Amino acid sequence: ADTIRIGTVAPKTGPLAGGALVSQWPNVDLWIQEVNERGGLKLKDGQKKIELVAYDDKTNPTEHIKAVQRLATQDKVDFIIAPYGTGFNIAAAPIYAKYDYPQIAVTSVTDQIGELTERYPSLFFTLGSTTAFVEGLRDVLVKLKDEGKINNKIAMVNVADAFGIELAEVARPTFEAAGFELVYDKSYPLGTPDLSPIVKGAKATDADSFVAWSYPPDTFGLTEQAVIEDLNVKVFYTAVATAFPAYGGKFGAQIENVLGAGGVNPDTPEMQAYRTKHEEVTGKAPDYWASANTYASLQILETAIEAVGEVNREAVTDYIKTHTFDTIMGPISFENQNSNRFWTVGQWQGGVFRGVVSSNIDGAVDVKLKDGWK
Amino acid sequence: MTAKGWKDLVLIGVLVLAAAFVPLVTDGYWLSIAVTAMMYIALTTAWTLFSGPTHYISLATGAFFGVGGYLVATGMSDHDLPFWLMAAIAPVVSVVLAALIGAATLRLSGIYFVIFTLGLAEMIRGLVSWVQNNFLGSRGLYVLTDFTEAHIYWMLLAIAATVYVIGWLIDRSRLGFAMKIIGNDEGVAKHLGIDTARAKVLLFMVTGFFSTLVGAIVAPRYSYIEPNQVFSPELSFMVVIMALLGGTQKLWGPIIGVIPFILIWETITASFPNATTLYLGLCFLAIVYFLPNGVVGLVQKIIAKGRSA
Amino acid sequence: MLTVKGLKAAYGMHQALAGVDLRIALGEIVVILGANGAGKSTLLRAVAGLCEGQVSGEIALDGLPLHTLPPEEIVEAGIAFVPEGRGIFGDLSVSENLQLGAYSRHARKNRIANLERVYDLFPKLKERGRQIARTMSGGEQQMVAIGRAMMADPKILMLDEPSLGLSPLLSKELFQNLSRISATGLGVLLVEQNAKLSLGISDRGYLIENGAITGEDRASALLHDPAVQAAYLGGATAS
Amino acid sequence: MDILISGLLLGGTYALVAMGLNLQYGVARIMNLANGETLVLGALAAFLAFTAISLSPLVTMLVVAPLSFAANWVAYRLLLRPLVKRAKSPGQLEVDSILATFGISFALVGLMVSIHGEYYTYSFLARPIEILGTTVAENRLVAALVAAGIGAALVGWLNFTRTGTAVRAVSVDRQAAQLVGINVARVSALAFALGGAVTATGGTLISTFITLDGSMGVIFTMKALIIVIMGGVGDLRGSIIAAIVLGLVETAVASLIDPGLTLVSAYVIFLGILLFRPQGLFGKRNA
Amino acid sequence: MSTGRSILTVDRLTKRFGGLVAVNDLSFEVREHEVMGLIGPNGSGKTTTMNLISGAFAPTSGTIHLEGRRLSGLGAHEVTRAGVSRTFQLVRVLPGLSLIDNVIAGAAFGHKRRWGGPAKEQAVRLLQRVGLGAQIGLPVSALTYIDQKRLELARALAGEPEVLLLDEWLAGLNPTELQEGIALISDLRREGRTIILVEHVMDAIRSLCDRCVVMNSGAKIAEGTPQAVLSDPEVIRAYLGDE
Ligand SMILES: Nc1ncnc2c1ncn2[C@@H]1O[C@H](COP(=O)(O)OP(=O)(O)OP(=O)(O)O)[C@@H](O)[C@H]1O
Ligand SMILES: Nc1ncnc2c1ncn2[C@@H]1O[C@H](COP(=O)(O)OP(=O)(O)OP(=O)(O)O)[C@@H](O)[C@H]1O
Ligand SMILES: [Mg+2]
Ligand SMILES: [Mg+2]
Repeated sequence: ADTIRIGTVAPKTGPLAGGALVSQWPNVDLWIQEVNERGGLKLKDGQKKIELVAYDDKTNPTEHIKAVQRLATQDKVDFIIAPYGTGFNIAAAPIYAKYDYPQIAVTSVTDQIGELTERYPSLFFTLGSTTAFVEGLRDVLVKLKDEGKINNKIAMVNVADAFGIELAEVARPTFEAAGFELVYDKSYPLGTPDLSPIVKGAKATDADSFVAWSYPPDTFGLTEQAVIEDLNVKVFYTAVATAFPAYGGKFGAQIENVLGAGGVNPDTPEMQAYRTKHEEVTGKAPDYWASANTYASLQILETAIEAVGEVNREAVTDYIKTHTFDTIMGPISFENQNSNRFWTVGQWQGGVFRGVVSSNIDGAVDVKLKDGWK
Repeated sequence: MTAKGWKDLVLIGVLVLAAAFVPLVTDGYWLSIAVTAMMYIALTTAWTLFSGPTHYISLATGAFFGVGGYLVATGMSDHDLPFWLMAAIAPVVSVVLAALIGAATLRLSGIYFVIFTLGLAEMIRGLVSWVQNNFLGSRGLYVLTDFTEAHIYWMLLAIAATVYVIGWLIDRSRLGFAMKIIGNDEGVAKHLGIDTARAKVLLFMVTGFFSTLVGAIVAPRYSYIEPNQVFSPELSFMVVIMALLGGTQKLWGPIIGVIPFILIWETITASFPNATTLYLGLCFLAIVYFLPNGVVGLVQKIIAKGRSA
Repeated sequence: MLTVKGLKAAYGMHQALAGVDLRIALGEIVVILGANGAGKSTLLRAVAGLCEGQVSGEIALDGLPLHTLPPEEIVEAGIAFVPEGRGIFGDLSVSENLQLGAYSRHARKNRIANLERVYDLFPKLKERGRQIARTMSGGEQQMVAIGRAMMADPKILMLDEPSLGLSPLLSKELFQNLSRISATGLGVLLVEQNAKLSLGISDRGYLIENGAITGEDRASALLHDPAVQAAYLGGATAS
Repeated sequence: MDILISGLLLGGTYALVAMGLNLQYGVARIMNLANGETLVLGALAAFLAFTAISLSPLVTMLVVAPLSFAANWVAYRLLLRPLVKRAKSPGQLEVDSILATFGISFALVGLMVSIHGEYYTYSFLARPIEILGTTVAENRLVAALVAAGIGAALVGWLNFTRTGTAVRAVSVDRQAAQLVGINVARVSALAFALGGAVTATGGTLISTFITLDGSMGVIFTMKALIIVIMGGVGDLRGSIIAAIVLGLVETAVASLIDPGLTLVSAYVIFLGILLFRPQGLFGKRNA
Repeated sequence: MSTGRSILTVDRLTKRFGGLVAVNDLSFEVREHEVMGLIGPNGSGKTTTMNLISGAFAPTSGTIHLEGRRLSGLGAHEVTRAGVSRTFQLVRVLPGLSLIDNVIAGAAFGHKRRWGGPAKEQAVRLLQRVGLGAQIGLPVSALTYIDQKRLELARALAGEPEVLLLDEWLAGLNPTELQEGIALISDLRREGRTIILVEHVMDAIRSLCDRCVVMNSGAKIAEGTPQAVLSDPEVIRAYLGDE
């Protein structure tokens, strides 16, 4: 064949679609367009353009499994881009493993990395573990506390769904061990229409830090409520979607110094080039976190395929395990199928969401205190 | 009627036997479709046990299914309990739950019952997540087992067959007859000496038991359980739609509703990856307008035509 | 004057009415007698525009053709119908039922007077104005139904077995009231099993069999017709 | 005080969600599972108009309402009326309308996702305002006020106008309504269309303070169903009161007990009400 | 004829609906093998009394006993099992079931239970008995009004009740059918059934009843043989109207 077929399954509808349409789909499109513009992937028997086979899993695991099976056994695609979301990556892992597809999971944060990579020899993680995620924030807080800039009280809330419960559960002992006191610690159900009681509750405490393990709709909601209630904390952290351009678009200058999950170093030439190209091709800016990771994961896949030079999935998997890759995020390599180069905490500074805590990536900026919501 | 009944049962027996060979001839895509279909067959048949004769459209499937998946997941990942133990406990929990709900909702009729059951899944999800968040704690609900798709398929097939046989037995029993009368006129049923409350609760419990069992068996397939997904209202609706599509007056209605549904669904998903949902919607509409009596109606019409020709 | 010409109605293959002709003048009471299943209800429903079957033929009220009109226009034109089973708003109160009876445009003008008339006829409805109609006894519901039809200020009032379930006293009263109503210039078309009482107040009667009119005469003549006595008055007076 | 005011505002939001469905289900007898999508469609319109040409959602609302009215009228006449005609029993209609509107809801989700798949989020009147010592968001206040306005207008219309009376009559008993000279088909279409207009209006307002996306309709459909049932099918006052009760209870639980229990408490209230009044607060037994 | 022992005892029965007293301190007895007529103006509480006996409603106060067993307070299904069957003022057949199944429904859960073969045989017998022998194969929806009433009666008989409640079973019949209906009920009486009959058809009351209880506004205003009560001036005033 003169093309190489690459498959992907991710949500276009359902609860996770909003996120996937920011972080996942545009990068897939961007990458394929770039590779094909270049003439395709360079293999031993010549350059091959990528033909994409994409399905919508509707954010439904049953659908997802079926669609991946379809890619593997019906469409018989040559490679598959990893799914969007922790649950989907884990649910699909047995299929990737069975047919030897390398699975470079991006939007997947779990504390079971060890067990999972042992079970599934072609599964790679790039975004770090739940614990690393929490510890990143802890480090920020500890630093500020030690500098005497904030008190040792935290108001913490979480969305009562898998991800939120998990993070809160890890955060409780982690924060306490670091000498913090959780003066407010509540959960709220997914899809809560009015978050004002929560913000009011947090405001009633004397905590200097507000931490929300939140999902996209409530990240927007909590921030808006905080503006309205004038929640006067020095550290304001919301999790998923804080790094979305739409977050900056909605709140403008009000969110200066808001902390959130993820981050990038936007100043490297590679990253600047990527962001420009992303806007040019997809018509919108990438987010300041998973977009870059997603794109980097595709670069890894691309490099490994070209290096192997043929559609030999096992060889590609082995290549990924043993090599270091040049990506827009800098060099990435895997140790026990897990990359330890990722950002955990970022902060809006001057209209850009910059990484403030990373694991092994340079370019972190200093954390600043939140100073009102003007 | 009895001879015909036995014929149905034998036919189903043959089908089950044939179905058992599916994983031997295919794995991969068609098997995963078969697993999905088998899951829905089990769920819709269980649904029909209760909702077919009573005409109560129950949207509680999601609640029971969720309890199954969720209990297995917490048991396994937070308390290191074995899968089989949890798969055995979960349905029992649901039976108790169904008895409570049944007792509480007896006075509700029609749409009030429908919406109540719809709310139920949400309520249980809310309660369960809250309890876990505040008292149990969880570092993620993983259901990592060595089951393959084929194992899950066979287990679901066994459940589906069991549900069918139970349904067949109930159909022939006085309980089944009582349910038919209740479906016709509940007030009359009482005056004929039927303890309508008991009959309804009993059947609701059976439905709950099997829906939960399916949830428990399917959990390893998802590997990672999110309450939001297992307690999904969409699942409840899907089951209703497939059952209605098949026709609820015959026990085998759901089976012949599910299979074409899944196939159409799959064809659309594969052919229109960018607008799957849109085309699925249009397809539902077409079905409603062109198949007014469900697939069973269509089949019966064809049979009738065949006979008269 | 209501005139019906060549009215046919069929439910699928089943011909329920096979070309019926009849007329009712204003101020006249006409009764239709017939066995069960003869097509009496079908006839009334067809006139009211509510028959589920396939209907053909001509119906006109004072020259205005009705068979082309939808049911609400037929009410507007001045036909009120009390069906078998009464058709009241079971979940509304008695007075709401009566108010809704006067929904059609022309009826709203005479609402107050008509309400007086109904309360005169059925004082109980006034007492029980706030009771939910469904909880009334069988006979009381019948009163609501008739009262509501009268609120529509009709030219022709059609009643399908109105005495069903009424006590002897109330049946008598009802029939007396019907003559009083018709005396105010209303045409009354009545379907009844109680042939004796209904012929007693009627001006004319039709006999219907298998969907066709088989006889028509003055009520007094029918009352003494031996064939009619055998079929419709037969045993009822004996025993 | 805090709780009372926040609760009332939330109740206003819920009323916006539920009033339309009550008209559609109570009167036209269509259990519209696409109700939530209608709402999200309103939100999408507000979002697009705001981000593209900075149009105030309050203006968009005035455009959306008649459009939605027209679209729902057409949908009723073309898609649902045939089902009503064909149905031999109320049960059959219920089944058919569940299937059909489920299909419509899928189609609408597909449509919306193809227009804009990401979150609909923007800032409009996201400013604090003090009422009686409580800080609330202006956008929520506006939504609640509009809800109150719509609710009052609808209740007045239903009770004091001829058409409104006809609508109520149809909701109680279609056959009886026909007997008194009401054009049931027209009134049903009217109620369905009006319900759609109210729902879409609600969507434009809600989008000012809740972040939505194309797939979120089902959440609103469910809330709306719960509220309609709690208040009693076919009685708008019931829905409004149920919405307020729900708003107050959720806010009280979130503030005084635990925000994690709001959802649970909402259903406990729902259950409790149904146990004592199986037909809902204002429901008629046979509806 | 009316010398049998008393089988059903209604004692000081009262039923209130909100402010309305539908049945007011009503007492009477029904003797074995008799047909007792329950008559009275519309809204006088006859159907309500039937509903109280059959367990559809619980009484506000007062008791009902069947052969010494207390019925008041039991659910409708328990009352039926104890031996009371009824028909409804507005017919309620089971449209989704065949004629035979409609009758079996009465046998399967009733006072004397039958199931399977015997129930079926009995159903056929009863259908013939009430005059539906020729219609056995038809769907219920094809039955005329009178035939539906017949079906309801067969269903009520299938459980072999001790006491049968007939609420305006004869209403809406034309004279010929009325004759058939009356004949059917007198057959039942001859068999030794105990029946409570609510009717507005005086011919039926006269020819069928051994005794009558007359109600007005929820209370008993007269009791005795049909001839006696129907000539009672109070009954004439409230119920019959002067001839
Ligand atoms: N909706 C319907 N569908 C099919 N057949 C019908 C329908 N309504 C009536 N019929 C049939 O049409 C015929 C005439 O019925 P109709 O109700 O007009 O008789 P009727 O004279 O009013 O009898 P009754 O005295 O029992 O009320 C009957 O054979 C009946 O079974
Ligand atoms: N569920 C109820 N709620 C309120 N009032 C009721 C209810 N059921 C009956 N009633 C009232 O109780 C009284 C007695 O009604 P019932 O039905 O027993 O009368 P009845 O003697 O059977 O009359 P009919 O001969 O007209 O059938 C009536 O005034 C009726 O309105
Ligand atoms: Mg008739
Ligand atoms: Mg009565």
